[in-house]
This record gives sequence, C-alpha cells and structure tokens, in this order.
Amino acid sequence: MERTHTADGAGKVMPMREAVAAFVHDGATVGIEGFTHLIPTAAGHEIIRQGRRDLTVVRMTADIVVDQMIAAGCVSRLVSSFVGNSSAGSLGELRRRIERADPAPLAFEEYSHYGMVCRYLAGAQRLPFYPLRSYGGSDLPGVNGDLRKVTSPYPGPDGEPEQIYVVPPVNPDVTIVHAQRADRLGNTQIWGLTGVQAEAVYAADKAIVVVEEVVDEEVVRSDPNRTLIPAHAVDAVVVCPRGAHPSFAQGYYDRDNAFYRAWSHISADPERLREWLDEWVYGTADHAEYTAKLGEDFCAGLAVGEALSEPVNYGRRL
Amino acid sequence: MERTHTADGAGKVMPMREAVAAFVHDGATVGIEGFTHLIPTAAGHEIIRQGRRDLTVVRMTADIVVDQMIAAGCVSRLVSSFVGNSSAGSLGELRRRIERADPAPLAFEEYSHYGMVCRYLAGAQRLPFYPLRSYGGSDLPGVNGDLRKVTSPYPGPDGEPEQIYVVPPVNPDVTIVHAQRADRLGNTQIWGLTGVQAEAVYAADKAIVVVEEVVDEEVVRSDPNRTLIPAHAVDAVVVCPRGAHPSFAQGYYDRDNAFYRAWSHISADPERLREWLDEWVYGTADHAEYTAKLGEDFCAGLAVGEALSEPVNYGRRL
Amino acid sequence: MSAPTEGKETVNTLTVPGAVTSSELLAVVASRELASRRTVFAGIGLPTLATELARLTVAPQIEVVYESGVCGAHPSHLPETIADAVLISGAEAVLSMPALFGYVLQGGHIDVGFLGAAQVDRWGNLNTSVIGDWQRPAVRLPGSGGAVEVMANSREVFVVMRRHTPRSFTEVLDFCTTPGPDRALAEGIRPLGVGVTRVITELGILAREGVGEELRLIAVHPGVTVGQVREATGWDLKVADSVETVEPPTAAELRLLREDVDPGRVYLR
Amino acid sequence: MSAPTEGKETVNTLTVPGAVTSSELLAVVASRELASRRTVFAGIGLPTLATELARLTVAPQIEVVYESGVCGAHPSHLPETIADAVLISGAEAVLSMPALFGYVLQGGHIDVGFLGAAQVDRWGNLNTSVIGDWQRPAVRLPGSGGAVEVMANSREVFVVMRRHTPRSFTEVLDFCTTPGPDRALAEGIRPLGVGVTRVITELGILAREGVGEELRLIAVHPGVTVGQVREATGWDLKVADSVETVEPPTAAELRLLREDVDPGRVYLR
Repeated sequence: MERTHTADGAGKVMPMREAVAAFVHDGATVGIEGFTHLIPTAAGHEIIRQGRRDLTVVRMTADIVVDQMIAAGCVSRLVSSFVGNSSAGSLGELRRRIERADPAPLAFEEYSHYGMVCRYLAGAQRLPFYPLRSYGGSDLPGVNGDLRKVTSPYPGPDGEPEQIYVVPPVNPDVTIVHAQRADRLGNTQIWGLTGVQAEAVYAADKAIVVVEEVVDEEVVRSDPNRTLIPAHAVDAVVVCPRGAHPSFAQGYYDRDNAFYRAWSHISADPERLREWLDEWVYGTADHAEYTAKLGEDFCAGLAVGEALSEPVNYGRRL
Repeated sequence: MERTHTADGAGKVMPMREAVAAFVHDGATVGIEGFTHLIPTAAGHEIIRQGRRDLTVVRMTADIVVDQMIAAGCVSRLVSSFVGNSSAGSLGELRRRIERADPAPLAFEEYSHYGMVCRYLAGAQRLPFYPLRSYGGSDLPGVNGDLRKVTSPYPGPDGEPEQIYVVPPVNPDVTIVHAQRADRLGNTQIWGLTGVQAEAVYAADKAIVVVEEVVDEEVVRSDPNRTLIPAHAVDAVVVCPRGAHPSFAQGYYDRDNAFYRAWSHISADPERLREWLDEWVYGTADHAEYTAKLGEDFCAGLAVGEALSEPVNYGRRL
Repeated sequence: MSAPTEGKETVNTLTVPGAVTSSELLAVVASRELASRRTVFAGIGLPTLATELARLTVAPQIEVVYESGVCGAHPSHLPETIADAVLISGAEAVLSMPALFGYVLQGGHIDVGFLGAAQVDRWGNLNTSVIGDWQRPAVRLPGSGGAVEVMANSREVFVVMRRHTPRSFTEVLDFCTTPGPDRALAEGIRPLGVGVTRVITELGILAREGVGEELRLIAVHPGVTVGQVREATGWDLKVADSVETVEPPTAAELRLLREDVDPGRVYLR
Repeated sequence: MSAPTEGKETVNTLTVPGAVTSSELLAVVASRELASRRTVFAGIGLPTLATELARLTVAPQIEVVYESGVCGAHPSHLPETIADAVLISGAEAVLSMPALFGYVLQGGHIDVGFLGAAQVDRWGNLNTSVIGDWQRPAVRLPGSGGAVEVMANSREVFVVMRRHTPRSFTEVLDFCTTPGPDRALAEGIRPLGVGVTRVITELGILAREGVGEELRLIAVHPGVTVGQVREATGWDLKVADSVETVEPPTAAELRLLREDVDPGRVYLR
C-alpha cells in the first residue's frame, strides 16, 4: 500500500479536521477499530461534521459512534460482527434502518468476530483469503455470499479431504484508530487491549491514528516493542485528548458507562437522537469544544489512578 | 492441545534435567525457536547429555546448537529455512551429513523463513494449511512435496481464479524457547526480538520455557502486554541464566560473536567438534557448570549497560 | 461481547425463597458445573458471576479468558464489561484479537465456553441475529460477536438462559447464527468440541452429552415440575430417566456471591 | 539472514586505486542507487553499509527494515548481524516475525529488497541452496532465509555480488531457490514487484527494468571493458546501447563510509 510521506520526512501531525478532509472521502470504505477500548469517537464526530456520505463502515463492534454516523446520514453500508450497544442495550438508529428501512435502508454484511479479524488479517497480509474454523452449519453463509469454502490440499485427520471456510480480505481506503500515544513520525504505542488495530491499519491504503498525546521520539524509542503500528504504516497523527469518550483509554480515563446506558434511550427516539447530534456534534466545532462541554468535573469523575509498568532493560553496548 | 497443570495449580518451575526428561522423548518432533536472539542453547545441550535419539528438529535458523545436536547423534530429520552459522560461516557437521551422509544421512525439509512462520501460524491456529505469496516458480516445491497450491474462491485482480501456495501446519510434540523472564505460573515475558516464539509454543503439544530469571507475579502483572506466552500455554519453566549463550538476551548479556566465528573452524573438523562436545557438554553436568567454565571474566565481557523502558500507566480505578 | 446473556431481572418466585434472585440462582448453578474445568471463555454478567464463584468454591484453578484479550485477570473491582479497565490492570496477559481468537480459542485451549442466545433449539444451535426474517427482521439482535467461534472451538459450551419459554426454546430457529457440531458435521466441517452440554435456565438444567444427542431435562429447581418445563419448551423435550432436584443455593454460596463476588450488586441487582 | 552477501575480501586492483576496497566500491555504488527510495529490506554487511551511506547522502528519508523485526533502527554501534542488540535498543519499532513478514513485507511496504546469492541467471533468478544436486549437493548453502519472500514482495530487488564469474553468473542455476517474477508468472503466480532491477558487482552494474526482460550491462567500473564483463558472465550478456563508466567513489563518500558508517571497519575490513 502506498503511504503518505511528508515532504521533509519529518512529521505527520495534523488537526483532525485536516486529516478527515484529506483521507475520508464520500463513498470510501472506512475501517474504524478499537474493541470497547480506544474507540475513535472524535474522528467519527468529525466525519459527521464534514457531512461525508455513502461510506462503507467496517467495524467489528458497531456501537454508539456507528449509530451516530448512521443517524447523521454518513453510512450506506455496514460490515460488522456485533451490532449492539455493548451490554447496555440497543442501537436505535441501526435497528430502525435494518428492521424498517426507516428513514432509509442500510446494507449490512454480517460476520462473526473472528471472521472480521481474519478479513483484516488477509487484508494486512495481502492474501486472497483467510481460512478459519467457523461457519460450518451456520445460516450466515446463506445471507453472506463472501463466506466461502476451500478444500485443503492435505488430508484431514480421517485421511479424507478437509473443507474449511474462508473469508476475503478487507482493504479499507482508510482505517482510523485511537491510541494512547505516538511520536510525530507516526510510531504508535498502545497498551491494555490492543484488539485488531495493527491489522486494520496494515490492511488499509491510508491510516489516521488519533492519540491522547504526541510524545518525544525518545519516549517511544525507549520501548520499541510497545510500538504496534510503525511510522511506515501511518499517514496522519491527530492529537485529540479524550477522543475515545465514551469509551476509555487505559491509564488515561475510564469508560463512561452511564452514557452507554443513556444511549439506548437517546437512540430509541429519532427526535431525541437528532437533538443530541445537534447539541454535541454539529453544535461543537471540534472535540476540544465537546470535551469542554462535558466539563472538568465530569472528566474528573472518569480519572484513573496510577499503576505503572515495571521498566525493562533493553541494554546498551558498553 | 492438552497442557500440563501442577496438582495445586501453583507453579511449573523445574530443573532443566527434569523438564527435558519429562517432555523431550526419543523420536519426538521438537520445535526450537529464537531468531538469533534468545536461542535455547542450554536446553539443546541437556538434550545431548540425556542422549535423545531420532528427533525431528523444527527451527527457522538451524545454527550452532542444531549442528551440535546433529553431531551428538540426536537428530534424524531437520525442518528449516536457513542452515548456516549466521553470517560467520558454515555448520560443519550439518554440511557433512547433507553433502556426504557422513557419518550418517540427515533428512532435510527445506523452507523459506516465511514458510516456516506460516507453518507455526497454522499449527498455533489449528488450521489445515496457511497461504503465502511465496514459492511461485521456485524449485523448492520440487524437493518439498508439502508446498502445495490452493485456488482462491474469490476472483483475482484480473477476474480470473487465483492460485496461491500453502504450507501445512507444524505441531511439535514439544517446543522449547528461551525468554528473559516468567513468573512461576508460566506467564512469559520477552522483549527485543520476539521472533516466532509465541506461535511456536502455541503450535506445540507441550512447551518448555527457559528463562534468565523467575520474577514475582506482581512484576509480570505490572505489564500484561509484555506477556507474549500466557501460563495456559506453558508446561515447564526452567531457570537458566545465560542459557542462550552464545546468542544473546536483550538487556541481560550480549552476543558472543567470537564463538560464532570459532564454530566454523571447530565444526569443520569432526575430531575437534567431538572434543568440544566432550569438554563443554558431556564434560559439564549442567549449564551452571558450563557457565562457570566460561568464567566470570569472560561473562563480564558480554555485559550490557542499562537502557530502561519508560514506564506506562495501566491505571487504577479510584 | 459474545451473545448477550442479560435480560430484565425478575425474582424467581416460583422456585426459591424470595430472598434469592434468579441471577443468584443461575450463577450458583452454573458455578457448580465448572468443577474440574481449567479454562473458561466467559462473557460478562452471569458467566462472570459463575466463574468468580466457582473460583472461590469448586474450581480454584480456573482461568477465565475474555474475548477482549485478557487472560488471568485479577480485577480490583467487579468488571462491568468484558473489556473493563479493571480486567487489564494486573492481568497476567493481554493478547491481541488475532492471538486470542486464533491461538487461544481456535487453537483449542478453552474447556468451557459460556454463551447466551435469544433462541436455542433441541440440538443446542443458537440464534443471536434476528427475530423474524434476516432480510427484514422484526428485531435485529446484536449478532454473533465471538459466539460462532466459541461454539466451534471450545470443548463444551454452557448456555445460560434467564427466560425459559416456547419462544426462546424453539423447534425451529428463526436464524441459526451459531451452529452446534451436528449442523457443522452435516456440512462436512469437523468442530473441535461437542457443542452445548448444559443449558441452565430459571426452571432447571438441560443437558446433552455429545454429537447426535438432543438436550434432555436432567434437573429442575425446587418446586418446578417436569410438566412445567416441557410446557415452557417449544419442542417435545426429552426427559432423563431420573430428574433430579437442584439443590438450592447454600448460605455459603449466597454469602460469597453477595459479599465477595459482587458486593456492589452490579449484576445481582 | 537473508541469503548471504559476504564473501572473502579482495582489493579490486583492476578498477580503482588500491586504497579503495571492493567493499567500499560496492557499498558506494549501491548507495547511489537508493536515491528516492523509502523503505529498504536489508541484510547485514554490504546492504547495511549501502543503506547507511545512502541515508547520509542521497536518501536521508530512507527507512531500513531488518528481517529480524526491527523498523527504524538507531544503532549506537554498527550492527554485526541483522539481529544485533544495538539495532533493538532505541529502535522505533520491533515486530514479531509474523508481523514483519506478513504485514510489512508481504503486505507490500518494501520498496527495495537487498539480496545476495551464490548464483544468478539472466532473469535475476537466484540460487542460495546448493551447488550441485539438491539431494546430494557438492556444497550445501544456507538456503532461502527470507529471500524467497523478499523477491516475491518487494517492488524491486538489488543484488550485490562480489564475485563476477561464469560460475556465479550462470546460464542455468543448479537450483532456483528464489525465483524472479518471470518464473512465478509462468506458474500462474503473480508477484508484487518486478524482481531484480540491479546487480552490482566488482566489474560493473547489470540492470533489468521489469518482467520479460533480461539483465543488461549498463555500466562498468573505470578500467573495466565490456568484453571483460561478458567474459566473466556465464550467458551471452546483453549490453546497453551506451555503457556508462561508474564514477569512482568520491572523497566525500569514502570519508563518510570510513569515518561515520563503519569506523571500526567491521565490514570494510
């Protein structure tokens, strides 16, 4: 995949507005990953503000931010393996679209979690397909023609030819992930749940990494194993503290469980959902305003204490 | 794969002698991994001391310790993608075996590096095969019948059916890796080059992890992302400082490049090789004696300085 | 975020003293079934309660693996999701999803997988996708999550269903999201395990030993009759030769559950 | 540990002032070819010298990816292997082998791969396995390492060969370990890149632009004749319409190489 390089090879740091304008186009396939942890909500909101249309969203757990993007009219197709509001209830807009085409239909490609993981694995590894031991006997292949079978060229345990399901690669035009930190070159470090972020980035033509903070290269380079996404795979680094709210960033802030529960009620009523978008997305210029609107006291309530990793020695030649 | 659990669920720490006796049997397929870094030399020497026979050794880079095991008569079959003494020269015993069946033939299955990686990936994921974009036009499939082809069920870029090579899984009876540290339960942390160790362990029925040190569970648990091999995949933890010599352990000791260069000369002469084994392997009761024989001054010459990773905050609920 | 096991809480007045909630009942019964098991793949909610209680009672050696990537969690607080930050801090290992699903789950390291469902049939096949037709469903449910993989790759699967009704225990699934091994084998695909071996409900326990077998009623909660269970089941439910009566939660089990496992009553509500 | 590029050092008295070793000559010529390239997959030895020199001269933006898993190394000392501890400390990223080979290399992120070989043919196919018959070889060589993957997945490949003899530049390889795209396509397998585009030797530079083309002589070192190169090549070597003379290493290039890149003369010897 061709990557963006700045003219001087120096930095890829840019504002969210610029990154979304540059890399998320109408009609694009957009990978958005982060499994409960580090969900790039702020990027989704900026896509809504910029009025993108006809996107195909690829996301394992299509949750609140996807429901919001659908409600804002950005999404015409969804590729996902879990379309629910975590364990806190339902996604109102998504259900109206799928159950009643209200106010418009939504094309939906249904997978299981590992099916999605394998699509990213195939995409990242430039493979024509990826095999997995799922789907035998499921009704999913009946509604998803991309779940196909291959016969292994090696005999199975019983000596007979063995069949296995495969999924096709997914190669998003752009993948967006949220991370704790990166350096200005794009070397990105994630800890806690790391999900499928590296694979989703490598599978994509372009990648936007939204981070809680940009740190000195020396910080990143003090622990190179923590860099899950190297600079060569990153096109834009966007600094956006609290950009994962209402999800969480391990070591930075906790999950806003109350908002998850609230969303089931907000999204159940199209009017109320519209008001929420007007107030919190269209009504804020950017995520800094959104965060200011949440308020310092509220954010303080999601603060976490300190639990530092023990340093390891990488060694130095004497 | 069934794993060993201690009766009280407590610890898996045991002496090298006991671990090799329990898990490495005559005729077994033994995965030995560590790509230049963290090569489990001490385990190989204990296999030699215990006189194992008819082993199939699976190892990407068949290097000094494999040459020694072959010379000691432990190995009847080798599965590998690089049979050389790093960039320091040749493996004398291996070459004599393959070039002249002297003093006995050695069955050899030749792969490329990624072919070996994919065999471990298939083994770890319980897949019947793993696809890779290698081998088209190579003579390797002509001498290795396990390199086969599959036709993708999705159309290729030109709309035509696309063919791709696949490799079969490898599932060693036991895999042996070396690591910087583990806790007594077997949670294993590796930094620096991490190679294919996790996959080789998950692909195996049993796993022996040799470590520079056993640390408190609190140390491991302060940084769970550093645990590349969780306890459930480990059957034995062997504490063996400097057990990777002449290779290196990042942050613990450096590579003994002089020994690599010397091995090309030692192994070129069967008599000299035999003397070396007599003196350094058969002549030492265990790796502690081997290390003592190297001497404190020598070990001091391989010492490394400090380059600590910056801690990250995993957070604590307030 | 495997298929959800949570529903609306109702005190099960039928079967146990009013002081015991159905959450408590189901958690206790499920925990007892975990004796001698090593690795459990658990969703959040009842499976969390059951595995934590089992660790304190019949299965001290148990390791819970969460779909989010966490192995060997040592949470400071009861987790509210399978990805709760408290599961990560102090855990023994946190794996990527390719490693968790590929090496741990598909690799065959899970003894028991916990699943829930909107519908289950007599073979233990599960529906978590839709009520009605998939193309234009009456209710769009969350879908598989990792349930397809948990079923295909765990040695056995426990299903916890709060509601035991003919609509949820159905002759024909509206959609088979997560097939048991019988359906897989019919298609020529060989799964690792035997599929669903226990379905634990508000009325009792259904069991199934392996491929080719239907679920059978093996136990009822005190006060529940075999006839009531058959009535609540949408197919002609087979019944074991001798149906046992589930021993009600002991005082010790309830105390552990309420005071140690979930003192904040996150799930016990 | 891709196929080795190292051989015995001999001062190339034919072509350059005695003060310039053939290592220096080859490193300088290879470094110039890296202008405008971004990502280089390099083995140790001459490729290390060439890429480090290129970073200081024609390609400051270059990123070297090592087969061992290192991306963006900032070594404190010149590395002695592709896995040298000094490549890891202070690196921007260290990846596992599945990620390095699967995502970075096969994923298509490498512009130029460096390879060496015991034998090369007119299409840029390489042998690093055996001299003689594979089953009972006269010489068992190390084998592929990652060379098969570097060839199949890099946009282009540079080969550095110290010795330019009819035995190493051969009409028919004893064994084709690492096929170029022509051989792959003949089997119906579509590689990512165009295969070998440059072969840099002690006598000059052979080039090949893409699929279907043979290597052609495009440049000779000062004092080397076209006839000498054709004589040293085991097939009827094509020659470009105008063969250039390689500009000898400049004083600046030599100074950088000797004082900054390899002051300990690890590879320059």
